[in-house]
Amino acid sequence: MNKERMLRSMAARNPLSTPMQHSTARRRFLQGVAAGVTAASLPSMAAAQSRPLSLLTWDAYADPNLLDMWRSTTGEDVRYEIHISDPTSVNRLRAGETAVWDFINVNNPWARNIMWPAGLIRDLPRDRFDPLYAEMKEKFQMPYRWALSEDEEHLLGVVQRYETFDFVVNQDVISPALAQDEGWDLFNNPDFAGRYGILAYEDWNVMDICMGAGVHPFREKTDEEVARFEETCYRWIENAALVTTDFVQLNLAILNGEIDLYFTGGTYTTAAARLEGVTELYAITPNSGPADGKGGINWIELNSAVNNPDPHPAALDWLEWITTPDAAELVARGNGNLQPVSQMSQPELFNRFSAEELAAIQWDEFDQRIANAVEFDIVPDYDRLYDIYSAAMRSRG
Amino acid sequence: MTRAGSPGPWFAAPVAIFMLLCFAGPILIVTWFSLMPGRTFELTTAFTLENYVAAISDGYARPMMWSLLGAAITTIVTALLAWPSAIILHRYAGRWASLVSALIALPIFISESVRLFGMSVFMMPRGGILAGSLNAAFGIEIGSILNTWNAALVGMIYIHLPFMLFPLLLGVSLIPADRIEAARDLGANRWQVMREVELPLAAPGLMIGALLTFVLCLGANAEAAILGGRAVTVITAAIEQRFNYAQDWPMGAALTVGVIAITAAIVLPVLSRLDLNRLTKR
Amino acid sequence: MRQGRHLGALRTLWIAAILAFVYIPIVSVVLASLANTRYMRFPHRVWTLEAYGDALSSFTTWQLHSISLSIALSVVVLSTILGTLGAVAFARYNWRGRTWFQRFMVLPIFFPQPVLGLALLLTFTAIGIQPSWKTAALAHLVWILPIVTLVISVRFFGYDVAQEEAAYDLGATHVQVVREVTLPQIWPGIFSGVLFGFLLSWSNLPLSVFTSGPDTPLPVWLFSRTATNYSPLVPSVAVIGTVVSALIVVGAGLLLWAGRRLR
Amino acid sequence: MTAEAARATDRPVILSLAGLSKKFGDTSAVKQVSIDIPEGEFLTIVGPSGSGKSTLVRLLAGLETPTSGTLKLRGKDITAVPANRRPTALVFQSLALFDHRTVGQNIEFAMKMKGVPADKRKARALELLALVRLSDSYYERPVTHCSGGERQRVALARAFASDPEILFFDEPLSAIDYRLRKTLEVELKELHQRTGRTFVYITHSLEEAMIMSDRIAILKDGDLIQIGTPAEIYRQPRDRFVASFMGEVNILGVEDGTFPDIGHPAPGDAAGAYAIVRPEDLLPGSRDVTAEYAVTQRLMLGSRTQLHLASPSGASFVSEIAGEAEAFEVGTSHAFGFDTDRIAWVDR
Repeated sequence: MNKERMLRSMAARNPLSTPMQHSTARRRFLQGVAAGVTAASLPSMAAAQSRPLSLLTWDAYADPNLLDMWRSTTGEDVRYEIHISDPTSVNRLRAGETAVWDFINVNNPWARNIMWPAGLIRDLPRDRFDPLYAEMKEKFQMPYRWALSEDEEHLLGVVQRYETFDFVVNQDVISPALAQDEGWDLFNNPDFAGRYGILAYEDWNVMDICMGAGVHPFREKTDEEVARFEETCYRWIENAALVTTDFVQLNLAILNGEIDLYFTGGTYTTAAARLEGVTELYAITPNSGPADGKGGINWIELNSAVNNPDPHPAALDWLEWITTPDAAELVARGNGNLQPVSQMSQPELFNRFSAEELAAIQWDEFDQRIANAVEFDIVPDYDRLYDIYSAAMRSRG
Repeated sequence: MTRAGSPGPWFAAPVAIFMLLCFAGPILIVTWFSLMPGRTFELTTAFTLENYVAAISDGYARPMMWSLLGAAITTIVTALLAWPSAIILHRYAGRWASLVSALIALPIFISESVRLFGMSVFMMPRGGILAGSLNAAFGIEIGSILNTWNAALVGMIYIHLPFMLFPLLLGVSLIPADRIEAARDLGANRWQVMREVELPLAAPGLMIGALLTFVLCLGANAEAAILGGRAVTVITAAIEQRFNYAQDWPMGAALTVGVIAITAAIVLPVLSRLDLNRLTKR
Repeated sequence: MRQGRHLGALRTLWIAAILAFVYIPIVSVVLASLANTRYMRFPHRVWTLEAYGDALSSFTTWQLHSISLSIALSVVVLSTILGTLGAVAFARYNWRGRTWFQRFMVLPIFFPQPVLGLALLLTFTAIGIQPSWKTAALAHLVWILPIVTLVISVRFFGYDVAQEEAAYDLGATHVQVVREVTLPQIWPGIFSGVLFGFLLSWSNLPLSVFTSGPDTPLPVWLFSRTATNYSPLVPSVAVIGTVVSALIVVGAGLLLWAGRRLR
Repeated sequence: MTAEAARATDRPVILSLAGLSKKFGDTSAVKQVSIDIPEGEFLTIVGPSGSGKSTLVRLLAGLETPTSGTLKLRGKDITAVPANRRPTALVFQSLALFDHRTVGQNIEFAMKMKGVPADKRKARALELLALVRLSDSYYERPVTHCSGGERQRVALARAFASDPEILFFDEPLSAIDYRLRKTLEVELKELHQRTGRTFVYITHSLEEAMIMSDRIAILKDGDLIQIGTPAEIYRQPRDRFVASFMGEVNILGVEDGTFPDIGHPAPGDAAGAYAIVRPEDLLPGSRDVTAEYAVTQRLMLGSRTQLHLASPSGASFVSEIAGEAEAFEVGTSHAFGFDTDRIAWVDR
């Protein structure tokens, strides 16, 4: 497919105000008015101090312990906002918020395909950051695709957290081996209608429903495939016992016997619970599926430096610091979760995890899960699929 | 208190200007956005009504219906709960009245998310506060209504009860005691007194309470999300999805304008009939 | 007579039931904060204050409080000043257009807050203001200012303007009239306005969610952590936040009381 | 007057109060009041504020339940019957008109409660409007658009609408101006005569009671002090309280067979410890009991003049004489006297 067109369609999905092309004079006037109002009406309490390092991030990097440790080792203040979704945050940068943020962490394709071409992130000095990749698992050895620009010239970020993110079952009800064999068809099985939940990470849900409909999520769809998607989408959403953005609630629902399985989910949603003794939960990556024969989806977070016109002096330090064993450990345990990180190939870090913790993240089968998954990519036709998805959600109830 | 040359407008000016900029202004901008072509992010003069057409044809009536239904049910139930409470507090509670009123008011100032969370841990099956206590104390196993529309309704009633109760207390205090006695003396029974005298006299308070509750419920979202397990999609959730995951601002704006229009259609006629001077004067 | 006693018991029961309904969730939050697992199985196997220790030692807790406090204090200052002026126009003088002003003034109260928050966010981004705690304060004001104005107005309505005229007649200047007659009498109204402004801002969720940008106020953090990724830290921070706001209110009350005694 | 009272007592008793008491906490508002009210009587209960008269009428109307005692209507115990099931009606001090209704709706209220059909209600309401001398055009008018006097009439009509056996009035005329009050007092009296209903009227104004009533009951601190026809009350007050409640009076104590205040021997047939002399009986010139008084104040009351007097011992007296009394300038002294047959004797 025409890649440029796809990128354009992504770029058009531009959330919090694009660089606006309408009359600059009017805009400047409005800004003037706004600045006047703001200056006149608000005490400037925070204005005096120097700008804190600003993170636009998924929750692990907003972990209080991690931030406290950063503050105490560097003396730099930090603030953060947790993402709603990858595209939302990328488009906020596009809208001009590059002036606000220093750090962004989003999944696989965004840096290489969108943010770098649009000039939203800075490339990292290779002499300083390439060596970090040498310390990671083999999978991430240079030249590593998602960390580099398309011409492989520029290093766009540091890889850290990764895993497969598919679905979760109650292993007392459905054996993991059966679930891995059955894959997404479990949700097509009428026996489980009303017995599963949906974790409303909506872009992931769209990909999962593609898998369930036998459609490759990262290829452009035919009309027939869209029709299949639509049918599956309505059925799955209608048959869901509950939909929530809170995976703790879904885990509790499994624990309390309200449901037997849910999508989307994986180590991210189960590891901490398993460690607490909720061993009923089991993260499943299907053995096979419609995406080049694979049924799982593998996300890899790339930590990048935002192309802030007034770069924060500590931005690169932060990127390097998070890979140190002490920081990486906190990232892996971020916000009470347990999440494999790329630095776990280093014995110094790996040895900090107990056998129970490794069991909680199902570490012994982790490589197999990665092997059974396609890497998260941009979903062409996302708008069309999402409209179907949200219409199905609205018709629920 | 003379009309000519009154300083009233000067005192009103700062507030009025603020409200024009930060209340009327945003409504205007949202309306402008709603007239832009779908999934664009700039304000131009290329106006189109496509978003409104889509809003009607794409099944958004359903979330709107759920929101209106939820608001109506909540308004009625909170009124039924608050009416006897207001009467008891006003007439019979004596020196306890202000303490009890304060106790009921207090939770308004505790964040809604916290209270809803508390409700969800209370209702949770098996290990929840209620189910767990019953099981530990009596060995009773109970089910749960969590993650249903009913749970969301209970949450809405819980959150909005004070918004009904306090205007109603004001309304009940507007009923002179001798009018009730007169009605009793003229042969009205309890029910007739309520219908013929108390309700009409307390109507301003009831109206404000109902209006407040209804409108707040129309915008309520957290209840359906935290307690309802999204058993249904309410209009605010649909709007948020439009803004966030769908990245379709003009469509989100059109839906917002729809909600604003419905709100205005309900609020403005009622508000224009209320005598604010009389109410605030008591 | 006996029937009367039954009715009395019924009334007490009704009020008790309402209070239970109102307080059960709050008690539940406190109970939930005493666990050390996020997969709660009540009654807890281990009752612990661990989560409070974590919350108090965490910088995030302080940051959330300082942001919420910045917003609430700005809202209090601005809403009290603007609200007092507004209340004068609302209740003190009779002028042409007052009815319109009154209706316009109360309109935002009857407006769905999430919709208002979204509209403000759109506006801020459209004119290029970065969302921060300041924009959140501005958003809070749109909803809270009308309430504060109403609260102060109630006091003005119960106040006899002839007193000001009497003070004039007795030789007081404009400023003296305001200082000696007007302010002391509407002061309780202003204090209630301050109280409402503070508490409503401190607990506001729907407006903050959209308008606070990278500065996360307490209720937004609580909501996002309740809606995703819950742990006992959430109820413990909630309890701490509530206690802090109560302390601030009680502290302000004591200051006021002490100030009066000194005078 | 006496004849009228006698005629009234011939009639059967309609309402009988026996030992009626009401306590609020520790305070007794009404203490052991017993009265038999004959059918068709206009009984007025008079007392100063705080005397328990409002509580008493609320007990009669059924708005309060007595702490002890019984209330019988035509011999049937109605003590426990609530207000809405008593065939009586109360006209409130505040009138308690329903401001959210029209005049017609106010008047029809009691009939509507009983389920009387709308057309019958209206016909009766128009009759009642005529009874209280309001034109038909008032029927549709909101009560809030009525003047004070009109509201009084609407309240009256509303009370009559339920066709009550007894009407109670709780000081309904206390808040209106003097002239209108006088007019309404007369109208009320006429209405009583025309309808033949039993009226129980509460007031703090003895003047009002005198004009309208067949009998007057005087209440003080919850106790029934005296009950009788206006003439009896006027001529034979039970004690100094009743006497002074009737207006300004001169009270002379008797000590060792003399009036020490004026240094004059008391008449030999003194029938009590105090002599009550009305101002209109203390007149210039020589009478049975005469003394010298100094004029301290002269007040013109139109056709009459009120003189404030001081006796040689310094006690204050009041005299009312016809005309302008030019001769009695302040500071001058004159002889004033009263006849012994005008004295009302009381023991307390």
